[in-house]
Amino acid sequence: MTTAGVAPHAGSVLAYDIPWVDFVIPLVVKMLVIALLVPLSALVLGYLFLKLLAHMQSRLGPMEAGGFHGWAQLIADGLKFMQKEDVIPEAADKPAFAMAPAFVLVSVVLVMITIPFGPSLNVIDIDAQVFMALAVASIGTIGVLLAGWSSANKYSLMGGFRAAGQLMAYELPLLLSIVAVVMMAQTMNMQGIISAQGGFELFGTIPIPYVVPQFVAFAVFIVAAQAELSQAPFDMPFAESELVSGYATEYTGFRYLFFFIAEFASNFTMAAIGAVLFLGGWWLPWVPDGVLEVIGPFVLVAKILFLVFVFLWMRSTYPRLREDQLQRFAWKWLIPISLVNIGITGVLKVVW
Amino acid sequence: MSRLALVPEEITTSFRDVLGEKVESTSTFQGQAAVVVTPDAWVVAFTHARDVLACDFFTFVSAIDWVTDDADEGDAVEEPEEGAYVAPARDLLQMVGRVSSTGQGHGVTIKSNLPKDAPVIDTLTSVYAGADWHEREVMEMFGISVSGHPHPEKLYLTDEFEGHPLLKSYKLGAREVKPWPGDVNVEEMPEDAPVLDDAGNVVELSDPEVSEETPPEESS
Amino acid sequence: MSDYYENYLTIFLFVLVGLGLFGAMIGVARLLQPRRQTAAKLATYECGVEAEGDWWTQQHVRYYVFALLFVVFDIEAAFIFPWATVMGSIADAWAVLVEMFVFIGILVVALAYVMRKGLLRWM
Amino acid sequence: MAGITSAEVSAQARVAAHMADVGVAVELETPEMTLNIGPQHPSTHGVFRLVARVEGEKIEDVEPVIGYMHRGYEKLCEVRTYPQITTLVNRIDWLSGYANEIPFILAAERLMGIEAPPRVQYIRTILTEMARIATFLAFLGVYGIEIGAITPIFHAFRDRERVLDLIESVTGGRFHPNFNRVGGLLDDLPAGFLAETAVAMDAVKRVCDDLEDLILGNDIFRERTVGVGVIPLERGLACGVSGANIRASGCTVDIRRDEPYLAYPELDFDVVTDTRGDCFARAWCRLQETREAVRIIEGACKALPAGPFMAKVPKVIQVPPGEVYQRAEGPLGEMGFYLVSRGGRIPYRVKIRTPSFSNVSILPWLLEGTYMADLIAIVGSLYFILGDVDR
Repeated sequence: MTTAGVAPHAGSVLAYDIPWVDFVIPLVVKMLVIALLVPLSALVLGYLFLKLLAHMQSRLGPMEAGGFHGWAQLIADGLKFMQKEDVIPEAADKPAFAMAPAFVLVSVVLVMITIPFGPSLNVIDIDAQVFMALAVASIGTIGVLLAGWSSANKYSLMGGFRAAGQLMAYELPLLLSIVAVVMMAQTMNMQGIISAQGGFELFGTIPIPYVVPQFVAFAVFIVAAQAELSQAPFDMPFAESELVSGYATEYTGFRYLFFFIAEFASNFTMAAIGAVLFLGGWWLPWVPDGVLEVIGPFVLVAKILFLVFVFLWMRSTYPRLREDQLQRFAWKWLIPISLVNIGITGVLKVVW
Repeated sequence: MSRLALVPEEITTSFRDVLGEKVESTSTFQGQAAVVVTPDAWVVAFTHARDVLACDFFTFVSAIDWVTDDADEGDAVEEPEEGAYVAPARDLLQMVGRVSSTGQGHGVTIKSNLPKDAPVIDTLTSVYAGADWHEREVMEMFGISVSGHPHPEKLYLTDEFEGHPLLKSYKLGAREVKPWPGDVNVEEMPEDAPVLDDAGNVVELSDPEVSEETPPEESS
Repeated sequence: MSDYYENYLTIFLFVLVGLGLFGAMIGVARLLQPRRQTAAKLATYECGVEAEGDWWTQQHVRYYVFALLFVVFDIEAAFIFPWATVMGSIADAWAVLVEMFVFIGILVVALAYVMRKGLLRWM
Repeated sequence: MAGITSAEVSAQARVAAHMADVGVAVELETPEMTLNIGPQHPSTHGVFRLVARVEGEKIEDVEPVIGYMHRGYEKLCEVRTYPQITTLVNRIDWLSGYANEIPFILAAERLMGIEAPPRVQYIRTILTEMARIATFLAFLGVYGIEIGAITPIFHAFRDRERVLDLIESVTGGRFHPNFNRVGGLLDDLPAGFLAETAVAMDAVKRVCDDLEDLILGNDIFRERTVGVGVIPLERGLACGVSGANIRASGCTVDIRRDEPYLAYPELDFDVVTDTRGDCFARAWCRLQETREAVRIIEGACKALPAGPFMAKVPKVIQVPPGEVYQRAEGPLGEMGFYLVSRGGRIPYRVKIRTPSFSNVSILPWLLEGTYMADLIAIVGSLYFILGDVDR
């Protein structure tokens, strides 16, 4: 590895030009980290989900696997799923059925790389970063629709359509609530938004993240994110009591598990986007940059876990909306509210 | 009984007044009004119960398969007491329906005797919508055809099922193979204790009621 | 290599990471799982009875209506984002703001019209 | 087209075009689809199947298919002695096994002319109401799940367990007590039962408040259930719908008050009614009836008389000839036995009138023209037990 950065003896112009130290090695490391982070975040959040819900429901949740409070429960579940037979129904569109979970997973991976974990810890750093995060998050919708359609099952199809309708309807309030943040920060780059929040000071003295001035946008974001994640009260696509298991009805084994990995990992990424845009990401007030360089990732994860807690709290509390009520809520309330919020933000921005 | 409940005698009288000859018999056994009407007055009787006697609540419709044997005929002759219960003395299928009044609290049992060969009764679905499923059950369980029923399909049993299980002539297969061992437990009275063979099976049953239900063997 | 292409190359490579992750996990699972497929197992699930009729039916037209609405508003969002990024740095701030208000206003009127027409009624 | 002029045709076309203009969203033709819901479905309470013909999301008609659990109890009753039959009737509605025994035992006692001692009447009342609480708490939890709220069921089941423990402490069985005998009970109450009951009833009262907050007070729950699946009183009665289902539609019938049995005439309770007749009203009535049941149990525990737990009955139960219809207010509605005896130890015919059978039979009518999204809310709110439907 020590000689990797130089390699002049290769004699080739191409080999000489490849920026090993600057680009390739960090990239490989990042790829490995992200490849681990996706299943790891799903494991941690899945475990939190089990335990939090259990305690909110006056029970203990997993207690046996691994000894201490059932910490290994999800690992055991994963191993179990690995040994399950992968059944593709006769009537299914087999290639589409087989590849649908991959779309969902790729979508999660791509959202994951847009998140900055520290002042200099980011995989990519592009101008339209927020925009990209939202764009690649939509790839998951395609996977879900594909899964619902290719299963050749009525429940799956209905689940897939419900999911598509819902994800479309709540994509808009999500986008519009983020527009308000972008207007304040004047940039779509996530690092830029974080540093803008560091520089945003109330009365010129108290630095505050955007959650305070943009609390309307934040509320819309939380609700819309909950819907994007298909969690109660917006869990129509899965609606166990109606559609059995929604678009994942025909899935078995590890392919089925991918939907869950993706579900929890996107919980993580969605909370991360929220944490970056509204809670200041890795940034903490009055803490020097050098320290943040070290503790940044932990600060971000703490903020993410807080938002995840909010998501799970909502999930365990509310019953499910009906499909029409869901659409009505998005189109008649969330979208107008976020449009008005953009207007007010614009006026204030200009007046200030 | 609460509020404005009609006494059983009022109910039976009301039926006699309206249906006249069509009422075969009435009874107020156990404080429950029961009228037996001819099959052609079946629907009329229920309409009367609903419209005049305010019996708005449909309880059930079912049937009873009456099979007489020597013991029963003897009983029937012995006690013709006033107000006593008298079981039908001949083989017949009897439709039983019960409706009651939620407002006043009384109820009435309406019956109709049908012959065992080709039993037919009119549907009640036009009077009480809830009769639908009950009549389907009667059709498959007793083989009584309900004329005018909107969906005369089987309710519980599969389409391939043959026979009408609730008829007394339909023997319970499990009892054919082996008499119900539970019968032994209650036979503790010395005078009619059963004789058991070495395997613990009942060799001879002294009670005619029981032997009717669990015939030791029958060539089929 | 410029920074710009580096970033997009990275994105492309991470698509491969996602697919690789998927492939690797499915691959490992394939080594471990049994494969004994029977006709009953491969049948379509419909609550334990044989599936009736064709699963592939037309879905209700309202999905199309909502999809159209979505496209309209999504394009709106695509316009708003760049505007939001630069609005503060343009000299004539009020004009910029009013222009966007007109744009959003047209869409809001359209939304109100659609709502009035009953298109947002699901049933 | 022979008799129609071209002017009429164009007029029709104009009308059609206008209709299309004003009502785009209302109905464009979508082909019908037949959807099986059940027998293996998470929310059918057992093996139950609904064959729904749906157009878009609108239900054209729905046919309930029952009989998956038909166990032929009426036939089996004809070959069993009276004490053996309680074992069967326990299993009709498995959530409230004890409450099922009551009408059968009462029918047998009535024909035999036996009156159970007062203490027995009180104990039977207490246990029946406990079965009612257990059933209703299960309903409130499960209905929450069906509407999509995953938390209430655990709270409901936690305290339901206390009630089941009490039933078990008396009878030895949680679901199938088989505790009644003709003329009395198998045994007296165990020591300390009354004190434990008081504690459990407080817990039930608390969980009722919790459930009211969590489910009935929730806006989304109201949105999903208010005005959905309305059963008009007249139709409901004609179909034989009973219990909380019909009381929610404005009927004030309650057999415990109208045709008193057990110790009910001496106890203080209110008949819960509502006039709205929708899914919400049915759930609300069940919640209130849970509270009333607690009241009955507390009153009965206070007034519990001393005395024997068995009347003087012959060693071999022989029922004299007769026919009687004995009904009781079960948790699910009117549970009745039409008992025909020709003398002897075995009934001649037992017609079991179960509440769920009639309650389910209104489904085709009730679901016609509703939307798929409401189907589960409506089916769940009727609250039937498949054992009770199929017998």
